[in-house]
Amino acid sequence: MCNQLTIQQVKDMLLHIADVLIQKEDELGEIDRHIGDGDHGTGMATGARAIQKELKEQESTSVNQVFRQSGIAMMESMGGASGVLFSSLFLALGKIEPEAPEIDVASFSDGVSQAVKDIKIRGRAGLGDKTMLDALEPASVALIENKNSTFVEALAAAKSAAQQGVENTKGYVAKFGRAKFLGERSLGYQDPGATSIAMIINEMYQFVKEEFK
Amino acid sequence: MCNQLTIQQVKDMLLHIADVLIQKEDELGEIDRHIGDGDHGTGMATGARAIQKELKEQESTSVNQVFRQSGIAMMESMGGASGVLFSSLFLALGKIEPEAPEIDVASFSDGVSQAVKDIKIRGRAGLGDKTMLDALEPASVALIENKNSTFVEALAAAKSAAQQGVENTKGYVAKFGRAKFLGERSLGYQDPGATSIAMIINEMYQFVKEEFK
Amino acid sequence: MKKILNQRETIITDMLKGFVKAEKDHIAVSKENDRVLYRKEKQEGKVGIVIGGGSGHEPLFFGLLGKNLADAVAVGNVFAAPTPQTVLAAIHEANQGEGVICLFGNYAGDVLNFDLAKEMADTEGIAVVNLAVSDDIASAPKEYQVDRRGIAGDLFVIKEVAAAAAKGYSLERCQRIAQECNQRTYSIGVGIKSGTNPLNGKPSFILNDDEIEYGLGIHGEPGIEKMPIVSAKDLIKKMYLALDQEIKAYVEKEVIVCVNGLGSTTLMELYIITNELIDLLENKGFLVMDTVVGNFCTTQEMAGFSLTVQILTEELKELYQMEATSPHYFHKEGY
Amino acid sequence: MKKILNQRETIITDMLKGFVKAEKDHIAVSKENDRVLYRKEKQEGKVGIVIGGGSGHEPLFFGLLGKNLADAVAVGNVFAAPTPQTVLAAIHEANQGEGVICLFGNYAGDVLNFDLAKEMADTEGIAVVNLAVSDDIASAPKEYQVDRRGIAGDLFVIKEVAAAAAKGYSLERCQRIAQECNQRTYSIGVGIKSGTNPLNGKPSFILNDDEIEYGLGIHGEPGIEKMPIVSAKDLIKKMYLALDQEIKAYVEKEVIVCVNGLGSTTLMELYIITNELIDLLENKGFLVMDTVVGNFCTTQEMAGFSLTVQILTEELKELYQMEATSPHYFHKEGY
Ligand SMILES: Nc1ncnc2c1ncn2[C@@H]1O[C@H](COP(=O)(O)OP(=O)(O)O)[C@@H](O)[C@H]1O
Ligand SMILES: Nc1ncnc2c1ncn2[C@@H]1O[C@H](COP(=O)(O)OP(=O)(O)O)[C@@H](O)[C@H]1O
Ligand SMILES: [Mg+2]
Ligand SMILES: [Mg+2]
Ligand SMILES: [Mg+2]
Ligand SMILES: [Mg+2]
Repeated sequence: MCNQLTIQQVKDMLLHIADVLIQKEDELGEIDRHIGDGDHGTGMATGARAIQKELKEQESTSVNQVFRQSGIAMMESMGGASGVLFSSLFLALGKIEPEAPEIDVASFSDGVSQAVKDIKIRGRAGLGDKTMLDALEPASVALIENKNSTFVEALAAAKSAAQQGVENTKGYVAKFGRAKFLGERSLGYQDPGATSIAMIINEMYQFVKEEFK
Repeated sequence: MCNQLTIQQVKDMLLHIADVLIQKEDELGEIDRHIGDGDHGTGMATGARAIQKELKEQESTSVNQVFRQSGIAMMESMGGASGVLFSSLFLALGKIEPEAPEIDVASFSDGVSQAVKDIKIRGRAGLGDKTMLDALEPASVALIENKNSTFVEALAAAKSAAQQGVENTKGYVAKFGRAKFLGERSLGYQDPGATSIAMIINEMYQFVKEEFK
Repeated sequence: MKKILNQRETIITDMLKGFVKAEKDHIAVSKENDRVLYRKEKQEGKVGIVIGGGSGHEPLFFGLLGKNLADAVAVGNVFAAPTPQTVLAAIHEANQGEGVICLFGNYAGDVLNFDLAKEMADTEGIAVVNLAVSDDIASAPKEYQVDRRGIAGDLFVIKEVAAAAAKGYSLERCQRIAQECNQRTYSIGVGIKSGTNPLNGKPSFILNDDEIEYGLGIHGEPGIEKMPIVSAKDLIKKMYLALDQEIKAYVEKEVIVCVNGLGSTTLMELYIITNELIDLLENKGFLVMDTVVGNFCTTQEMAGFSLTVQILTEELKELYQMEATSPHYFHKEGY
Repeated sequence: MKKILNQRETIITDMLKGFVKAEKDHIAVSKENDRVLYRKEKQEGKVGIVIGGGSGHEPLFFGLLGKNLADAVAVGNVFAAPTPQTVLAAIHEANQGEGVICLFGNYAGDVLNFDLAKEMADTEGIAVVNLAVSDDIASAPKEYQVDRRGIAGDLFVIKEVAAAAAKGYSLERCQRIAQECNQRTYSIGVGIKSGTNPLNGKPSFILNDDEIEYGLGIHGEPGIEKMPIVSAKDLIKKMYLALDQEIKAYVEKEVIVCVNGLGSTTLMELYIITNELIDLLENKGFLVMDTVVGNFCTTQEMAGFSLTVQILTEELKELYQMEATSPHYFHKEGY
C-alpha cells in the first residue's frame, strides 16, 4: 500500500479542509463568541477561500509549494491572531527539505513539529495556555510516535490526540489571545483555535482514509 | 343653587385636572406615538406639574390670576407646540374683564371663545385640520349655547361636544403639527391635542358635578 | 429601556452640566435661563446667531456653539421646542446690538415658540429674524417647500449663516442668505430601528425585522411609507432619485453633501452609503465640493440616516469654506 | 441584522471607497495595498505615524489620518488585525527616511501581525518601532500593565505621539514618549447592549434587560463581571474608584479625559456621565485640562462607553495642545 501524498493529493486534501472550514464558519464563530470576539469562524473561512483561490489558480511544482501557497494565502487574507499562527502551520510544512513532489509520514511529522516550534516562538504561548497549541502539540507528538506507520494510522492517532487536547482546553484558564483577559471566566469553554486545529487534522485523517482505502 | 366658581374652587379644579393629566401621561404619549413624536403625554404632565407647583406656592387674588398663573406655568415649562397652545387656553381665561374673585358660566364661556380665537391666530389652524381645535371649538360653541345654564349643564354639553370632536379627528387628515407630514397615513388616528382638551373639559365637568351636587 | 442616567427629571440639566464642564473654557450657562448656553468669546459688532430646538438630537444643537458658528443655544425638553422665555434668554446672550437671527427646524412647536420670543424681543427693541429650516423633501412636495420639516440640513444652514454673521454682514443680508441657503438644501432620511425616548422608555415606532421607514422625521414621526429593507445600492438610488427631482433643474452643479447618522447606524454603513451617493451625484454631472459624514442630527439611538445635498452659489461656497470650530463640528480647508 | 450594506464580502472595500471619496482632497489609497490609506500631504523629514487594527471600530483608525495625526493606516477585516503585508504597505506610505512608529491596540493578533511587518521592514532597512496601547485597566492588574488590552486610550496616545513626530522629534524620542504616554493612560469600559458583527449578523454577547457587562473589551469580549444596571452616579463612582487606584499615586494632578461612546449610547448619556466623572476627579484634587466626549473607538452599534484618564506631564501637555485636524477628531485651543 502506498504511503505518500502526491502534489495533487495534498492539493485535494487542502481543498477539502478548506471546504469543511467554510462549512464550519458559524460553529467556530459561536465558540469564539463565548470567550473571544466571535470572528474565528469568519477568519478561518476567509483563509480557506483564499487557499481555494490560490490552489485553483496556481500551478505547484512540489508538495512544499502547495503548503507554502496555502500558508501565504492565509497570511495575506486573514489577519488577526489566527492569520499569522495558522499560516505558520502550513509555512512550516512548506519548509521541509528537500522540495519534493510527494511527502511521507516522517517528513509530514517533522513539518508539524517545526510548526509547533514556530508558533511557540511567534505567540510565546505554551501547553496549557488554552490556545491552538493545546491541540497541535499533542497531535505533533502522536505523529512523531507514528513516524513509521501509515498516514492513516498516524493521522488517526494525531486526530484523537488533538481532540483530547481540545477537551483539555475547557479546563484551562486562558493566558494568551483575547480570552486571556477573562481569567477564571474562560473555564469551561473550549479554545476556538484548538478546535480548528482538531478539525483540520480530523479532515486530513478523513481524507487519507478515503484516499488509501 | 350656587353657579359661580370661587378662587379656591378654580384652584382645586385646576389641581384636579393636573392630577389627571399626570396620570394620563402614558395614554396621551401612546396616542402621539401613532401620528406624532410620542411626547404629548410628557409635555402635558410637565405643564401639569408646573401648575401644581405654582398654585400651591403662590397666592391668588382673583380667578383670572389663577388662570394666568396656570397658563404662564405651562408656557414656561412645557415648550413644544402644546406649551404655547394649551397655555393660550388658560391665558385667555385669565384675560376676562374684570378681574374678579369668582367666575360664572357666561364669563367662562367667553374666555374659552377667546382662547379659540387666540389659538387660531397663533397656530393658523382651523376646524377639521386635526388639532386640539377640533375638540376646543365645538366645546366652546356648546358653552356659549349654555351661557345661561348651570356650570354642570354647560360643561356636560361642552364635554360631549369635545368628545365628539376627538372622534371626528380620526376621520381628518392632519394639516398642522407633526402629523401634517403624514398625509393620508394620519387617517384613523385621533389627535393627541384634541384628546387632552376633551380630557381637561371632562375633568372640569366631573369637578363641578361633585362641587355642585 | 437601558440608558445610563440618574432620574429622568434631571436628564436635560445633567447633560448640559456635563457639556459645560467638558467645554468650560469656551461655553457657559446663561444667568437668565439655565436652558440657555452661550459661547464666551464674543466677536464685536456682529449679528448674533441663536440656534435651538428640542433635546434628544445631540450633538444638535448645543454642539454647534463655537467660532464662526452659533453664539447661543435655546434647549428644549426631549423632542419639544424650547419655551419662549428660553429662546428670549438666548436672544439676549447672542445680541450685540446688530440684531439676532434664530435658526431652528420647521416644526409647529418651534415656530410657535420662536415667534413668541421674537415678539417679546421686538418689544425690547431687539431686531430678530426667525428662519425655520425646511430641508426634508419627504415631508411635503416642492410647491410647499417652506412647509417641509427641518432635519440634518440644519447643519449647512447654521454653518453658512453663522459664517455670514462672522463676516460682519448685516441682519438683512444674513436673512437673505439664510433663506437662499435653506431653499437650496434638500434632505431625505430613512429609519431602520427606532430609538427610545428617555423620558418614557418607549420606542417611537415599531418596524418588522425586514422593514424600514422611508422618509421619516427626526422625532420618529412616521414617514412616506414602510418598505422592505434593500441593499445600500438600491436604497441610495431610490433616495437619490427623489433628491434629483429637486436639484436637477439648477444650473449650478457644485454641491456639498452630508451623510448624517441618526444614532446607532455605524460609520461603516455611513461610508458605504457615501460611496453610493457620491457615485450617483457625479454620474449626474454634479461636482461634490465637500462631504461630511457622521452623527450631527440624531434621534436618540435610532438606526437610520439622512442624505443632504446643498446646491452652492459662489457666495454660499465662500461662506461654507470659512473656518469654523465647535465641540462637535468643525470645518477647515486643507489638513 | 438590519444594516445598510451591499454584500458582506465587500463591506470593508465599500467603506474605504466611501471614505476616500468623502476626503478626496486629503486622503488616498495605497497603490501597494488597497487596505492602506494615507494622508496625501507629507511633512518632510519627520517620523512616520502608522496606526491600524481590525475594522468595526470606526472612526478608529482611519478617521485619525490627518494633520499632526497619523500618516497611514493599516485596515484589517472586521475585528481582525491587518495582515503583515498590509502593515508593511502602511509603513512604506508613512516612511520618510526618519523611521516609522506603529501604534495599535494590544491584542495578540495585532502584536503578531505588526511584529511580522516590523521584521519585514527591518530587512528593507526601515527602522520601525511598535507600540501596543494597553490602557484597559479591567483587563489585567497593575503589575501586568503591558499585558492590558488597548481601548479608547488609543486616541490620546496617537494624538500625542503624532504631535511629537510632527514637532520633528527623533524616532527614539517618539518611542520614549509613546511608552510614557501609554503608561499614563487608564481606561475602563462597560457594555450595555451588544452590537452585531456585520459579517455574521450575530451579537457579541447577550445581556438581560437589567444587566450590564462591567469591564468589557471593544470586540465584545466579556469583561470582569455582569452586574445589574445602576444609576449613572453609582456606575461612574464604581468605575472612577477603579481608575483612582491607578492614578492616585501620581504627584502630577493635571489630567485629560475622554468619555467614549461604543456606538449607540447617546451623546445625552455621555454628557450625563461626563458630569459625574469630572465632579469625582475634581473632588479628588485632579485638574481636568481638557475633556473629549464622543464616539472615537466603537464596537459597531454596541451600547456602552469607556472612561479614559491620562495623567499629563509638561511634555505630554504641550504635545496634547498642539493643533490637530482629521476627519473625525480635531484639537484646537481656544475657539
Ligand atoms: N499567542 C498565541 N499563541 C497561540 N495561539 C494563539 C495565541 N493567541 C491567540 N491564539 C489562538 O488564536 C485563536 C483566536 O483566533 P481568532 O479568533 O481568529 O483571532 P483573534 O483573537 O484575533 O480574534 C485562539 O483561540 C487561540 O487558539
Ligand atoms: N398649529 C396648530 N394649531 C393648533 N393645534 C396644534 C397646532 N400644531 C400642533 N397642535 C396640537 O399640538 C398637539 C401636539 O402636541 P405635542 O405633542 O405636545 O407637541 P409637539 O407636536 O411639539 O410634539 C397636536 O396633537 C395638535 O393638537
Ligand atoms: Mg476572534
Ligand atoms: Mg408630540
Ligand atoms: Mg414634541
Ligand atoms: Mg478578532
